[in-house]
Amino acid sequence: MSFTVRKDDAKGVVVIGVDGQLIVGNRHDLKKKVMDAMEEGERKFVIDFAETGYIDSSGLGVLVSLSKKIRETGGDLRLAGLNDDLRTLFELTKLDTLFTIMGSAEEAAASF
Amino acid sequence: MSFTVRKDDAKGVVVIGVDGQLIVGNRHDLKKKVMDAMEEGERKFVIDFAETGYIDSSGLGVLVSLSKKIRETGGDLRLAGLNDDLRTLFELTKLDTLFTIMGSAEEAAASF
Amino acid sequence: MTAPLRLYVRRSESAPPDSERRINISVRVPTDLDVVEEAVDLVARHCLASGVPPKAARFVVRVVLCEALANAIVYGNQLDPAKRVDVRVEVGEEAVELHVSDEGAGFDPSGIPDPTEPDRIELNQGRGLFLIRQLVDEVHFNDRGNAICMIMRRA
Amino acid sequence: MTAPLRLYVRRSESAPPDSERRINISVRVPTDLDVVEEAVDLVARHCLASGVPPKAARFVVRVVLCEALANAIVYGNQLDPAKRVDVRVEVGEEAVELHVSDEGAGFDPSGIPDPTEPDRIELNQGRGLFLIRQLVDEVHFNDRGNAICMIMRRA
Ligand SMILES: Nc1ncnc2c1ncn2[C@@H]1O[C@H](COP(=O)(O)OP(=O)(O)O)[C@@H](O)[C@H]1O
Ligand SMILES: Nc1ncnc2c1ncn2[C@@H]1O[C@H](COP(=O)(O)OP(=O)(O)O)[C@@H](O)[C@H]1O
Repeated sequence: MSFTVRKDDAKGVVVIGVDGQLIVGNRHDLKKKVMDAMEEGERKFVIDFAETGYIDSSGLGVLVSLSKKIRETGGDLRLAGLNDDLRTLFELTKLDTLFTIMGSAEEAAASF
Repeated sequence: MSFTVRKDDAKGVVVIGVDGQLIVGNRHDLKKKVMDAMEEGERKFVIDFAETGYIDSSGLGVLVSLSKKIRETGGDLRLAGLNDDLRTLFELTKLDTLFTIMGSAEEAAASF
Repeated sequence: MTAPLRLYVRRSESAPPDSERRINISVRVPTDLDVVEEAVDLVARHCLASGVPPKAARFVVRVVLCEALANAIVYGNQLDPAKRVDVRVEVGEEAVELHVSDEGAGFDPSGIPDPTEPDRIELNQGRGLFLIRQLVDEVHFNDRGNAICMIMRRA
Repeated sequence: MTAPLRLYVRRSESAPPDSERRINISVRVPTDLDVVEEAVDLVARHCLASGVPPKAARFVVRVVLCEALANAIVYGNQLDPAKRVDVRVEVGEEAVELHVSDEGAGFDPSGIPDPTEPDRIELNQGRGLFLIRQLVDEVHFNDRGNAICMIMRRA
Protein backbone atom coordinates (compact mmCIF):
# COMPACT_ATOMS: atom_id res chain seq x y z
CA MET A 1 0.00 0.00 0.00
CA SER A 2 1.21 3.48 -0.77
CA PHE A 3 -0.14 7.00 -1.12
CA THR A 4 0.32 9.37 -3.99
CA VAL A 5 0.14 13.03 -3.03
CA ARG A 6 -0.11 15.72 -5.66
CA LYS A 7 -0.90 19.39 -5.38
CA ASP A 8 -2.96 21.41 -7.80
CA ASP A 9 -1.07 24.71 -7.48
CA ALA A 10 -3.66 26.89 -9.21
CA LYS A 11 -6.60 25.83 -7.05
CA GLY A 12 -4.61 24.93 -3.95
CA VAL A 13 -6.13 21.45 -3.79
CA VAL A 14 -4.18 18.51 -2.35
CA VAL A 15 -5.08 15.23 -4.06
CA ILE A 16 -4.15 12.08 -2.15
CA GLY A 17 -4.38 8.78 -3.99
CA VAL A 18 -4.74 5.57 -2.00
CA ASP A 19 -2.93 2.81 -3.88
CA GLY A 20 -3.95 -0.51 -2.34
CA GLN A 21 -6.13 -0.88 0.74
CA LEU A 22 -7.28 1.68 3.30
CA ILE A 23 -7.57 -0.52 6.36
CA VAL A 24 -6.76 -0.99 10.00
CA GLY A 25 -3.05 -1.51 9.33
CA ASN A 26 -2.41 1.75 7.46
CA ARG A 27 -5.23 4.21 8.13
CA HIS A 28 -2.96 6.14 10.53
CA ASP A 29 -0.57 6.80 7.65
CA LEU A 30 -3.34 8.51 5.71
CA LYS A 31 -4.40 10.47 8.77
CA LYS A 32 -0.85 11.67 9.37
CA LYS A 33 -0.41 12.69 5.76
CA VAL A 34 -3.54 14.85 5.82
CA MET A 35 -2.80 16.30 9.27
CA ASP A 36 0.73 17.25 8.18
CA ALA A 37 -0.67 19.01 5.13
CA MET A 38 -3.19 20.85 7.32
CA GLU A 39 -0.36 22.04 9.57
CA GLU A 40 1.29 23.41 6.46
CA GLY A 41 -1.86 25.41 5.81
CA GLU A 42 -3.65 23.22 3.27
CA ARG A 43 -7.45 23.33 3.46
CA LYS A 44 -8.81 21.69 0.28
CA PHE A 45 -8.46 17.93 0.02
CA VAL A 46 -9.46 15.26 -2.45
CA ILE A 47 -8.94 11.61 -1.60
CA ASP A 48 -8.77 9.55 -4.77
CA PHE A 49 -9.78 5.88 -4.53
CA ALA A 50 -9.29 5.03 -8.20
CA GLU A 51 -6.41 2.69 -7.28
CA THR A 52 -7.94 1.33 -4.08
CA GLY A 53 -8.81 -2.34 -3.60
CA TYR A 54 -10.97 -2.25 -0.51
CA ILE A 55 -11.67 -0.12 2.56
CA ASP A 56 -12.57 -1.48 5.98
CA SER A 57 -14.63 0.13 8.74
CA SER A 58 -11.57 1.65 10.37
CA GLY A 59 -10.66 3.19 7.02
CA LEU A 60 -14.16 4.64 6.83
CA GLY A 61 -13.72 5.85 10.42
CA VAL A 62 -10.54 7.72 9.59
CA LEU A 63 -12.30 9.44 6.69
CA VAL A 64 -15.10 10.55 9.03
CA SER A 65 -12.56 11.86 11.51
CA LEU A 66 -10.53 13.69 8.85
CA SER A 67 -13.62 15.20 7.32
CA LYS A 68 -14.58 16.67 10.69
CA LYS A 69 -11.08 18.03 11.34
CA ILE A 70 -10.88 19.61 7.89
CA ARG A 71 -14.28 21.24 8.26
CA GLU A 72 -13.29 22.58 11.69
CA THR A 73 -10.47 24.54 10.05
CA GLY A 74 -12.84 25.88 7.40
CA GLY A 75 -11.64 23.44 4.74
CA ASP A 76 -13.35 20.73 2.73
CA LEU A 77 -12.76 17.07 1.88
CA ARG A 78 -14.12 15.48 -1.27
CA LEU A 79 -13.92 11.82 -2.26
CA ALA A 80 -13.29 10.64 -5.81
CA GLY A 81 -12.66 7.57 -7.95
CA LEU A 82 -14.91 5.16 -6.04
CA ASN A 83 -15.88 2.07 -8.00
CA ASP A 84 -19.23 0.36 -7.47
CA ASP A 85 -17.98 -1.92 -4.70
CA LEU A 86 -16.41 0.90 -2.73
CA ARG A 87 -19.42 3.13 -3.24
CA THR A 88 -21.58 0.37 -1.76
CA LEU A 89 -19.61 0.59 1.49
CA PHE A 90 -20.51 4.26 1.80
CA GLU A 91 -24.15 3.60 0.93
CA LEU A 92 -24.56 0.71 3.38
CA THR A 93 -23.13 2.79 6.21
CA LYS A 94 -25.03 5.90 5.01
CA LEU A 95 -21.72 7.74 4.88
CA ASP A 96 -22.66 8.80 1.35
CA THR A 97 -24.86 11.38 3.12
CA LEU A 98 -21.88 12.74 5.07
CA PHE A 99 -19.31 13.04 2.30
CA THR A 100 -19.17 14.91 -0.97
CA ILE A 101 -18.55 12.09 -3.43
CA MET A 102 -17.43 13.12 -6.92
CA GLY A 103 -16.52 11.21 -10.08
CA SER A 104 -12.84 11.47 -10.98
CA ALA A 105 -10.12 13.17 -8.95
CA GLU A 106 -9.82 15.77 -11.70
CA GLU A 107 -13.52 16.62 -11.43
CA ALA A 108 -13.27 16.72 -7.66
CA ALA A 109 -10.25 19.05 -7.73
CA ALA A 110 -11.88 21.31 -10.31
CA SER A 111 -15.05 21.54 -8.23
CA PHE A 112 -13.41 23.61 -5.50
CA MET B 1 -8.57 -33.89 -21.87
CA SER B 2 -8.85 -34.72 -25.52
CA PHE B 3 -6.84 -36.44 -28.24
CA THR B 4 -5.96 -35.07 -31.63
CA VAL B 5 -5.45 -37.74 -34.28
CA ARG B 6 -3.92 -36.90 -37.63
CA LYS B 7 -2.62 -39.12 -40.37
CA ASP B 8 0.42 -38.44 -42.49
CA ASP B 9 -0.85 -40.01 -45.71
CA ALA B 10 2.48 -40.10 -47.52
CA LYS B 11 4.38 -41.94 -44.82
CA GLY B 12 1.40 -43.75 -43.34
CA VAL B 13 2.15 -42.44 -39.84
CA VAL B 14 -0.64 -41.86 -37.32
CA VAL B 15 0.14 -38.93 -35.00
CA ILE B 16 -1.89 -38.82 -31.79
CA GLY B 17 -1.68 -35.65 -29.72
CA VAL B 18 -2.53 -35.81 -26.02
CA ASP B 19 -4.14 -32.50 -25.04
CA GLY B 20 -4.26 -32.35 -21.24
CA GLN B 21 -3.24 -35.19 -18.94
CA LEU B 22 -2.50 -38.83 -19.67
CA ILE B 23 -3.56 -40.40 -16.40
CA VAL B 24 -5.53 -43.11 -14.68
CA GLY B 25 -8.88 -41.58 -15.66
CA ASN B 26 -8.31 -41.49 -19.42
CA ARG B 27 -5.44 -43.82 -20.37
CA HIS B 28 -7.96 -46.39 -21.67
CA ASP B 29 -9.20 -43.84 -24.19
CA LEU B 30 -5.70 -43.55 -25.63
CA LYS B 31 -5.30 -47.30 -25.64
CA LYS B 32 -8.58 -47.77 -27.49
CA LYS B 33 -7.69 -45.13 -30.04
CA VAL B 34 -4.40 -46.84 -30.90
CA MET B 35 -5.89 -50.35 -30.87
CA ASP B 36 -8.69 -49.25 -33.22
CA ALA B 37 -6.12 -47.79 -35.61
CA MET B 38 -4.10 -51.03 -35.43
CA GLU B 39 -7.22 -53.00 -36.33
CA GLU B 40 -7.57 -50.76 -39.34
CA GLY B 41 -4.05 -51.77 -40.36
CA GLU B 42 -2.00 -48.86 -39.04
CA ARG B 43 1.51 -49.78 -37.90
CA LYS B 44 3.46 -46.53 -37.47
CA PHE B 45 2.54 -44.35 -34.51
CA VAL B 46 3.76 -41.11 -32.99
CA ILE B 47 2.34 -39.92 -29.69
CA ASP B 48 2.79 -36.18 -29.36
CA PHE B 49 3.01 -34.74 -25.83
CA ALA B 50 3.52 -31.12 -26.84
CA GLU B 51 0.12 -30.21 -25.34
CA THR B 52 0.32 -32.53 -22.34
CA GLY B 53 0.34 -31.27 -18.75
CA TYR B 54 1.42 -34.32 -16.83
CA ILE B 55 1.51 -38.13 -17.11
CA ASP B 56 1.05 -40.51 -14.21
CA SER B 57 2.41 -44.03 -13.76
CA SER B 58 -0.66 -45.61 -15.28
CA GLY B 59 -0.22 -43.36 -18.31
CA LEU B 60 3.38 -44.56 -18.56
CA GLY B 61 2.08 -48.11 -18.17
CA VAL B 62 -0.29 -47.76 -21.09
CA LEU B 63 2.54 -46.49 -23.26
CA VAL B 64 4.65 -49.55 -22.34
CA SER B 65 1.75 -51.82 -23.15
CA LEU B 66 0.99 -50.11 -26.47
CA SER B 67 4.62 -50.13 -27.47
CA LYS B 68 4.75 -53.91 -26.97
CA LYS B 69 1.52 -54.48 -28.93
CA ILE B 70 2.68 -52.30 -31.80
CA ARG B 71 6.03 -54.06 -31.99
CA GLU B 72 4.30 -57.46 -31.95
CA THR B 73 2.53 -56.53 -35.17
CA GLY B 74 5.78 -55.36 -36.74
CA GLY B 75 5.04 -51.68 -36.19
CA ASP B 76 6.77 -48.95 -34.23
CA LEU B 77 5.81 -46.29 -31.67
CA ARG B 78 7.79 -43.07 -31.25
CA LEU B 79 7.23 -40.38 -28.65
CA ALA B 80 7.52 -36.66 -29.36
CA GLY B 81 7.04 -33.22 -27.87
CA LEU B 82 8.13 -34.06 -24.30
CA ASN B 83 9.07 -31.03 -22.23
CA ASP B 84 11.74 -31.26 -19.52
CA ASP B 85 9.31 -32.23 -16.78
CA LEU B 86 7.74 -35.01 -18.82
CA ARG B 87 11.11 -36.24 -20.00
CA THR B 88 12.18 -36.51 -16.35
CA LEU B 89 9.39 -39.01 -15.74
CA PHE B 90 10.80 -41.27 -18.46
CA GLU B 91 14.33 -40.86 -17.15
CA LEU B 92 13.44 -41.58 -13.52
CA THR B 93 11.61 -44.77 -14.50
CA LYS B 94 14.33 -45.63 -17.08
CA LEU B 95 11.61 -45.83 -19.71
CA ASP B 96 13.76 -43.55 -21.85
CA THR B 97 15.73 -46.74 -22.60
CA LEU B 98 12.61 -48.51 -23.82
CA PHE B 99 11.10 -45.84 -26.05
CA THR B 100 12.30 -43.96 -29.09
CA ILE B 101 11.98 -40.37 -27.95
CA MET B 102 12.18 -37.71 -30.67
CA GLY B 103 11.96 -33.92 -30.69
CA SER B 104 8.84 -32.62 -32.41
CA ALA B 105 5.99 -34.68 -33.81
CA GLU B 106 7.04 -33.58 -37.30
CA GLU B 107 10.56 -34.92 -36.77
CA ALA B 108 9.17 -38.13 -35.31
CA ALA B 109 6.79 -38.65 -38.25
CA ALA B 110 9.52 -37.89 -40.78
CA SER B 111 11.89 -40.36 -39.09
CA PHE B 112 9.88 -43.40 -40.19
CA MET C 1 0.21 -33.90 -43.33
CA THR C 2 -3.53 -33.73 -43.87
CA ALA C 3 -5.75 -31.49 -41.81
CA PRO C 4 -5.99 -32.64 -38.21
CA LEU C 5 -9.03 -34.67 -37.33
CA ARG C 6 -10.11 -33.66 -33.84
CA LEU C 7 -11.63 -36.24 -31.59
CA TYR C 8 -12.67 -35.18 -28.12
CA VAL C 9 -12.88 -37.70 -25.35
CA ARG C 10 -14.58 -36.38 -22.25
CA ARG C 11 -14.65 -37.52 -18.68
CA SER C 12 -17.74 -39.57 -18.00
CA GLU C 13 -20.46 -37.61 -16.27
CA SER C 14 -20.59 -39.69 -13.12
CA ALA C 15 -20.22 -36.60 -10.97
CA PRO C 16 -20.25 -37.19 -7.23
CA PRO C 17 -23.09 -35.83 -5.11
CA ASP C 18 -22.73 -32.12 -4.48
CA SER C 19 -22.32 -32.56 -0.77
CA GLU C 20 -18.96 -34.19 -1.36
CA ARG C 21 -17.30 -31.15 -2.85
CA ARG C 22 -16.23 -29.60 0.43
CA ILE C 23 -12.96 -27.80 0.76
CA ASN C 24 -11.57 -26.70 4.06
CA ILE C 25 -8.83 -24.11 4.38
CA SER C 26 -7.35 -23.05 7.67
CA VAL C 27 -4.76 -20.42 8.41
CA ARG C 28 -3.33 -19.49 11.79
CA VAL C 29 -2.75 -15.75 11.96
CA PRO C 30 -0.50 -13.99 14.50
CA THR C 31 -1.94 -11.25 16.68
CA ASP C 32 -0.47 -8.43 14.62
CA LEU C 33 -2.42 -5.78 12.70
CA ASP C 34 0.40 -5.56 10.18
CA VAL C 35 -0.31 -9.03 8.84
CA VAL C 36 -4.06 -8.53 8.36
CA GLU C 37 -3.73 -7.44 4.75
CA GLU C 38 -1.48 -10.36 3.84
CA ALA C 39 -3.69 -12.89 5.63
CA VAL C 40 -6.77 -11.49 3.91
CA ASP C 41 -5.12 -11.74 0.49
CA LEU C 42 -3.98 -15.28 1.18
CA VAL C 43 -7.46 -16.43 2.14
CA ALA C 44 -8.99 -14.58 -0.81
CA ARG C 45 -6.61 -16.38 -3.18
CA HIS C 46 -7.68 -19.70 -1.70
CA CYS C 47 -11.32 -18.74 -2.13
CA LEU C 48 -10.61 -18.03 -5.78
CA ALA C 49 -8.80 -21.38 -6.07
CA SER C 50 -11.89 -23.09 -4.65
CA GLY C 51 -14.14 -21.55 -7.24
CA VAL C 52 -15.66 -18.71 -5.21
CA PRO C 53 -16.80 -16.13 -7.80
CA PRO C 54 -13.96 -13.64 -8.41
CA LYS C 55 -16.08 -10.60 -7.54
CA ALA C 56 -16.97 -12.03 -4.14
CA ALA C 57 -13.42 -13.25 -3.46
CA ARG C 58 -11.93 -9.91 -4.40
CA PHE C 59 -14.24 -7.69 -2.45
CA VAL C 60 -16.77 -9.11 0.01
CA VAL C 61 -14.48 -11.85 1.33
CA ARG C 62 -11.66 -9.37 1.78
CA VAL C 63 -13.71 -6.70 3.54
CA VAL C 64 -15.48 -9.01 5.99
CA LEU C 65 -12.33 -11.00 6.77
CA CYS C 66 -10.44 -7.79 7.38
CA GLU C 67 -13.14 -6.67 9.83
CA ALA C 68 -13.29 -9.97 11.65
CA LEU C 69 -9.50 -10.27 11.87
CA ALA C 70 -9.09 -6.74 13.16
CA ASN C 71 -11.72 -7.36 15.86
CA ALA C 72 -10.13 -10.67 16.83
CA ILE C 73 -6.69 -9.08 17.10
CA VAL C 74 -7.66 -5.86 18.88
CA TYR C 75 -10.71 -6.73 21.03
CA GLY C 76 -10.35 -10.50 21.24
CA ASN C 77 -6.63 -11.11 21.72
CA GLN C 78 -6.04 -7.52 22.88
CA LEU C 79 -2.85 -7.39 20.81
CA ASP C 80 -1.26 -10.11 22.95
CA PRO C 81 1.42 -11.64 20.65
CA ALA C 82 1.26 -14.93 22.55
CA LYS C 83 -2.27 -15.44 21.24
CA ARG C 84 -3.36 -16.52 17.77
CA VAL C 85 -6.33 -16.04 15.49
CA ASP C 86 -7.64 -19.02 13.60
CA VAL C 87 -9.24 -18.54 10.21
CA ARG C 88 -11.08 -21.42 8.66
CA VAL C 89 -12.89 -21.36 5.33
CA GLU C 90 -15.33 -24.06 4.30
CA VAL C 91 -16.19 -23.97 0.63
CA GLY C 92 -19.21 -26.06 -0.24
CA GLU C 93 -21.35 -26.21 -3.33
CA GLU C 94 -24.02 -24.02 -1.80
CA ALA C 95 -22.19 -21.69 0.52
CA VAL C 96 -18.84 -20.39 1.65
CA GLU C 97 -18.35 -20.18 5.40
CA LEU C 98 -15.68 -17.95 6.88
CA HIS C 99 -14.84 -18.72 10.51
CA VAL C 100 -12.61 -16.44 12.58
CA SER C 101 -11.88 -17.26 16.21
CA ASP C 102 -9.67 -15.59 18.77
CA GLU C 103 -8.41 -16.49 22.23
CA GLY C 104 -10.23 -13.64 23.98
CA ALA C 105 -13.05 -13.56 26.49
CA GLY C 106 -15.69 -12.97 23.82
CA PHE C 107 -18.51 -10.41 23.91
CA ASP C 108 -22.26 -10.08 23.46
CA PRO C 109 -22.88 -9.20 19.80
CA SER C 110 -26.56 -8.48 20.41
CA GLY C 111 -25.70 -5.23 22.19
CA ILE C 112 -24.02 -3.50 19.24
CA PRO C 113 -25.89 -0.31 18.19
CA ASP C 114 -26.73 0.65 14.60
CA PRO C 115 -23.97 2.95 13.28
CA THR C 116 -26.27 4.54 10.69
CA GLU C 117 -28.47 6.20 13.34
CA PRO C 118 -28.20 10.01 13.12
CA ASP C 119 -26.54 10.30 16.51
CA ARG C 120 -23.89 7.70 15.58
CA ILE C 121 -23.23 8.50 11.93
CA GLU C 122 -20.34 10.84 12.75
CA LEU C 123 -18.55 8.43 15.07
CA ASN C 124 -15.14 7.18 14.00
CA GLN C 125 -15.90 3.58 14.81
CA GLY C 126 -18.59 0.97 15.34
CA ARG C 127 -19.16 0.00 11.69
CA GLY C 128 -17.30 -3.32 11.56
CA LEU C 129 -19.95 -5.84 12.56
CA PHE C 130 -22.60 -3.77 10.80
CA LEU C 131 -20.70 -4.00 7.52
CA ILE C 132 -20.17 -7.73 7.99
CA ARG C 133 -23.90 -8.22 8.56
CA GLN C 134 -24.74 -6.15 5.49
CA LEU C 135 -22.27 -7.87 3.18
CA VAL C 136 -22.79 -11.55 3.97
CA ASP C 137 -25.96 -13.64 4.09
CA GLU C 138 -25.70 -14.97 7.64
CA VAL C 139 -23.61 -14.19 10.70
CA HIS C 140 -23.32 -16.47 13.74
CA PHE C 141 -21.27 -16.33 16.92
CA ASN C 142 -20.41 -19.05 19.35
CA ASP C 143 -21.86 -18.71 22.85
CA ARG C 144 -18.73 -17.21 24.33
CA GLY C 145 -18.55 -14.64 21.54
CA ASN C 146 -14.92 -15.26 20.53
CA ALA C 147 -15.72 -16.99 17.24
CA ILE C 148 -17.66 -15.54 14.32
CA CYS C 149 -19.03 -17.47 11.36
CA MET C 150 -19.87 -15.53 8.21
CA ILE C 151 -21.87 -17.36 5.55
CA MET C 152 -22.09 -16.34 1.90
CA ARG C 153 -24.64 -18.35 -0.08
CA ARG C 154 -24.14 -18.91 -3.79
CA ALA C 155 -26.63 -16.91 -5.77
CA MET D 1 -1.43 19.89 -11.87
CA THR D 2 2.25 19.62 -11.06
CA ALA D 3 4.11 16.35 -11.36
CA PRO D 4 2.96 13.82 -8.77
CA LEU D 5 5.11 13.53 -5.69
CA ARG D 6 5.21 9.85 -4.75
CA LEU D 7 5.40 8.93 -1.11
CA TYR D 8 5.48 5.28 -0.25
CA VAL D 9 4.36 4.10 3.16
CA ARG D 10 5.25 0.50 3.85
CA ARG D 11 4.03 -2.00 6.40
CA SER D 12 6.35 -2.17 9.35
CA GLU D 13 8.69 -5.14 9.20
CA SER D 14 7.49 -6.81 12.39
CA ALA D 15 7.01 -10.10 10.58
CA PRO D 16 5.77 -12.98 12.72
CA PRO D 17 8.01 -15.99 13.37
CA ASP D 18 8.18 -18.33 10.40
CA SER D 19 6.55 -21.17 12.24
CA GLU D 20 3.31 -19.20 12.32
CA ARG D 21 2.79 -19.15 8.59
CA ARG D 22 1.05 -22.49 8.35
CA ILE D 23 -1.79 -23.06 5.97
CA ASN D 24 -3.90 -26.15 6.04
CA ILE D 25 -6.08 -27.22 3.14
CA SER D 26 -8.28 -30.27 3.20
CA VAL D 27 -10.45 -31.74 0.51
CA ARG D 28 -12.65 -34.80 0.73
CA VAL D 29 -12.57 -36.70 -2.55
CA PRO D 30 -15.12 -39.31 -3.63
CA THR D 31 -13.94 -42.80 -4.57
CA ASP D 32 -14.16 -42.20 -8.31
CA LEU D 33 -11.27 -42.22 -10.78
CA ASP D 34 -13.09 -39.69 -12.92
CA VAL D 35 -12.66 -36.95 -10.33
CA VAL D 36 -8.92 -37.47 -9.83
CA GLU D 37 -7.91 -34.89 -12.40
CA GLU D 38 -10.27 -32.26 -11.01
CA ALA D 39 -9.21 -32.92 -7.41
CA VAL D 40 -5.55 -32.72 -8.40
CA ASP D 41 -6.08 -29.40 -10.16
CA LEU D 42 -8.01 -28.01 -7.22
CA VAL D 43 -5.27 -28.87 -4.75
CA ALA D 44 -2.59 -27.59 -7.13
CA ARG D 45 -4.42 -24.24 -7.35
CA HIS D 46 -4.46 -24.03 -3.57
CA CYS D 47 -0.77 -24.82 -3.44
CA LEU D 48 -0.17 -21.94 -5.84
CA ALA D 49 -2.38 -19.70 -3.69
CA SER D 50 -0.26 -20.62 -0.67
CA GLY D 51 2.93 -19.60 -2.39
CA VAL D 52 4.23 -23.02 -3.46
CA PRO D 53 6.57 -22.30 -6.42
CA PRO D 54 4.57 -22.52 -9.68
CA LYS D 55 6.81 -25.16 -11.23
CA ALA D 56 6.35 -27.48 -8.25
CA ALA D 57 2.61 -26.80 -8.03
CA ARG D 58 2.10 -27.38 -11.73
CA PHE D 59 4.08 -30.58 -12.06
CA VAL D 60 5.42 -32.42 -9.01
CA VAL D 61 2.39 -31.76 -6.83
CA ARG D 62 0.05 -32.85 -9.60
CA VAL D 63 1.91 -36.05 -10.49
CA VAL D 64 2.39 -37.30 -6.93
CA LEU D 65 -1.15 -36.41 -5.87
CA CYS D 66 -2.52 -38.17 -8.91
CA GLU D 67 -0.55 -41.30 -7.98
CA ALA D 68 -1.57 -41.23 -4.35
CA LEU D 69 -5.23 -40.57 -5.16
CA ALA D 70 -5.37 -43.36 -7.73
CA ASN D 71 -3.84 -45.82 -5.24
CA ALA D 72 -6.22 -44.69 -2.48
CA ILE D 73 -9.23 -45.09 -4.78
CA VAL D 74 -8.28 -48.38 -6.44
CA TYR D 75 -6.25 -50.34 -3.85
CA GLY D 76 -7.34 -48.58 -0.65
CA ASN D 77 -11.07 -47.99 -1.08
CA GLN D 78 -11.32 -50.65 -3.80
CA LEU D 79 -13.65 -48.39 -5.80
CA ASP D 80 -16.29 -48.56 -3.05
CA PRO D 81 -18.37 -45.37 -3.57
CA ALA D 82 -19.39 -45.38 0.10
CA LYS D 83 -15.79 -44.64 1.04
CA ARG D 84 -13.90 -41.36 0.80
CA VAL D 85 -10.35 -40.21 0.33
CA ASP D 86 -9.08 -37.35 2.45
CA VAL D 87 -6.47 -35.02 1.06
CA ARG D 88 -4.80 -32.60 3.41
CA VAL D 89 -2.09 -30.13 2.48
CA GLU D 90 0.03 -28.36 5.07
CA VAL D 91 1.97 -25.45 3.67
CA GLY D 92 4.70 -24.22 6.00
CA GLU D 93 7.62 -21.90 5.45
CA GLU D 94 10.04 -24.79 5.08
CA ALA D 95 8.03 -27.59 3.53
CA VAL D 96 4.79 -28.58 1.89
CA GLU D 97 3.21 -31.78 3.18
CA LEU D 98 0.68 -33.66 1.10
CA HIS D 99 -1.36 -36.19 3.07
CA VAL D 100 -3.67 -38.68 1.35
CA SER D 101 -5.60 -41.22 3.38
CA ASP D 102 -8.15 -43.82 2.38
CA GLU D 103 -10.55 -46.08 4.26
CA GLY D 104 -8.87 -49.31 3.14
CA ALA D 105 -6.97 -52.00 5.03
CA GLY D 106 -3.59 -50.51 4.19
CA PHE D 107 -0.52 -52.37 2.90
CA ASP D 108 3.16 -52.83 3.57
CA PRO D 109 5.04 -50.28 1.44
CA SER D 110 8.41 -51.83 2.24
CA GLY D 111 7.64 -54.78 -0.01
CA ILE D 112 7.31 -52.85 -3.27
CA PRO D 113 9.94 -53.88 -5.85
CA ASP D 114 12.01 -51.47 -7.97
CA PRO D 115 10.25 -50.98 -11.32
CA THR D 116 13.48 -50.01 -13.08
CA GLU D 117 15.04 -53.48 -12.68
CA PRO D 118 15.54 -55.13 -16.09
CA ASP D 119 12.99 -57.87 -15.38
CA ARG D 120 10.33 -55.30 -14.40
CA ILE D 121 10.98 -52.47 -16.85
CA GLU D 122 8.46 -53.81 -19.38
CA LEU D 123 5.63 -54.24 -16.87
CA ASN D 124 2.55 -52.09 -17.32
CA GLN D 125 2.38 -51.13 -13.67
CA GLY D 126 4.24 -50.77 -10.42
CA ARG D 127 5.73 -47.30 -10.98
CA GLY D 128 3.42 -45.20 -8.80
CA LEU D 129 5.14 -45.27 -5.42
CA PHE D 130 8.52 -45.29 -7.11
CA LEU D 131 7.71 -42.04 -8.92
CA ILE D 132 6.40 -40.48 -5.72
CA ARG D 133 9.61 -41.41 -3.90
CA GLN D 134 11.72 -39.99 -6.73
CA LEU D 135 9.80 -36.73 -7.02
CA VAL D 136 9.38 -35.65 -3.38
CA ASP D 137 11.92 -35.31 -0.59
CA GLU D 138 10.36 -37.61 1.99
CA VAL D 139 7.59 -40.22 2.00
CA HIS D 140 5.98 -41.59 5.14
CA PHE D 141 3.12 -44.00 5.76
CA ASN D 142 1.08 -44.55 8.87
CA ASP D 143 1.42 -47.95 10.53
CA ARG D 144 -1.68 -49.38 8.92
CA GLY D 145 -0.54 -48.26 5.50
CA ASN D 146 -3.72 -46.45 4.47
CA ALA D 147 -2.27 -42.93 4.76
CA ILE D 148 0.69 -41.52 2.88
CA CYS D 149 2.51 -38.29 3.65
CA MET D 150 4.63 -36.76 0.91
CA ILE D 151 6.96 -33.94 1.92
CA MET D 152 8.49 -31.40 -0.43
CA ARG D 153 11.10 -29.18 1.19
CA ARG D 154 11.69 -25.65 -0.08
CA ALA D 155 15.03 -25.44 -1.85
N1 LIG E 1 -13.67 -10.71 18.68
C1 LIG E 1 -14.16 -9.82 19.57
N2 LIG E 1 -13.90 -9.97 20.89
C2 LIG E 1 -14.37 -9.09 21.79
N3 LIG E 1 -15.13 -8.03 21.48
C3 LIG E 1 -15.43 -7.81 20.19
C4 LIG E 1 -14.97 -8.69 19.17
N4 LIG E 1 -15.43 -8.23 17.99
C5 LIG E 1 -16.15 -7.13 18.27
N5 LIG E 1 -16.15 -6.86 19.58
C6 LIG E 1 -16.85 -5.73 20.27
O1 LIG E 1 -17.83 -5.23 19.40
C7 LIG E 1 -17.68 -3.83 19.23
C8 LIG E 1 -18.11 -3.39 17.86
O2 LIG E 1 -17.21 -3.89 16.88
P1 LIG E 1 -17.29 -3.33 15.42
O3 LIG E 1 -18.69 -3.29 14.97
O4 LIG E 1 -16.35 -4.14 14.59
O5 LIG E 1 -16.81 -1.84 15.50
P2 LIG E 1 -15.42 -1.23 15.96
O6 LIG E 1 -14.39 -2.30 15.83
O7 LIG E 1 -15.20 -0.10 15.03
O8 LIG E 1 -15.64 -0.79 17.38
C9 LIG E 1 -16.23 -3.57 19.53
O9 LIG E 1 -16.03 -2.25 19.98
C10 LIG E 1 -15.94 -4.60 20.61
O10 LIG E 1 -16.32 -4.11 21.87
N1 LIG F 1 -3.48 -46.91 -0.57
C1 LIG F 1 -3.15 -48.19 -0.79
N2 LIG F 1 -3.82 -49.20 -0.17
C2 LIG F 1 -3.50 -50.49 -0.38
N3 LIG F 1 -2.49 -50.89 -1.19
C3 LIG F 1 -1.78 -49.95 -1.85
C4 LIG F 1 -2.06 -48.57 -1.68
N4 LIG F 1 -1.18 -47.87 -2.43
C5 LIG F 1 -0.39 -48.79 -3.04
N5 LIG F 1 -0.75 -50.04 -2.70
C6 LIG F 1 -0.10 -51.30 -3.14
O1 LIG F 1 1.17 -51.01 -3.64
C7 LIG F 1 1.33 -51.54 -4.96
C8 LIG F 1 2.24 -50.66 -5.78
O2 LIG F 1 1.62 -49.45 -6.05
P1 LIG F 1 2.22 -48.47 -7.13
O3 LIG F 1 3.69 -48.37 -6.93
O4 LIG F 1 1.47 -47.21 -7.09
O5 LIG F 1 2.03 -49.21 -8.52
P2 LIG F 1 0.70 -49.65 -9.26
O6 LIG F 1 -0.41 -48.81 -8.72
O7 LIG F 1 0.98 -49.39 -10.68
O8 LIG F 1 0.55 -51.09 -8.94
C9 LIG F 1 -0.07 -51.66 -5.51
O9 LIG F 1 -0.16 -52.66 -6.47
C10 LIG F 1 -0.85 -52.00 -4.24
O10 LIG F 1 -0.80 -53.38 -3.99
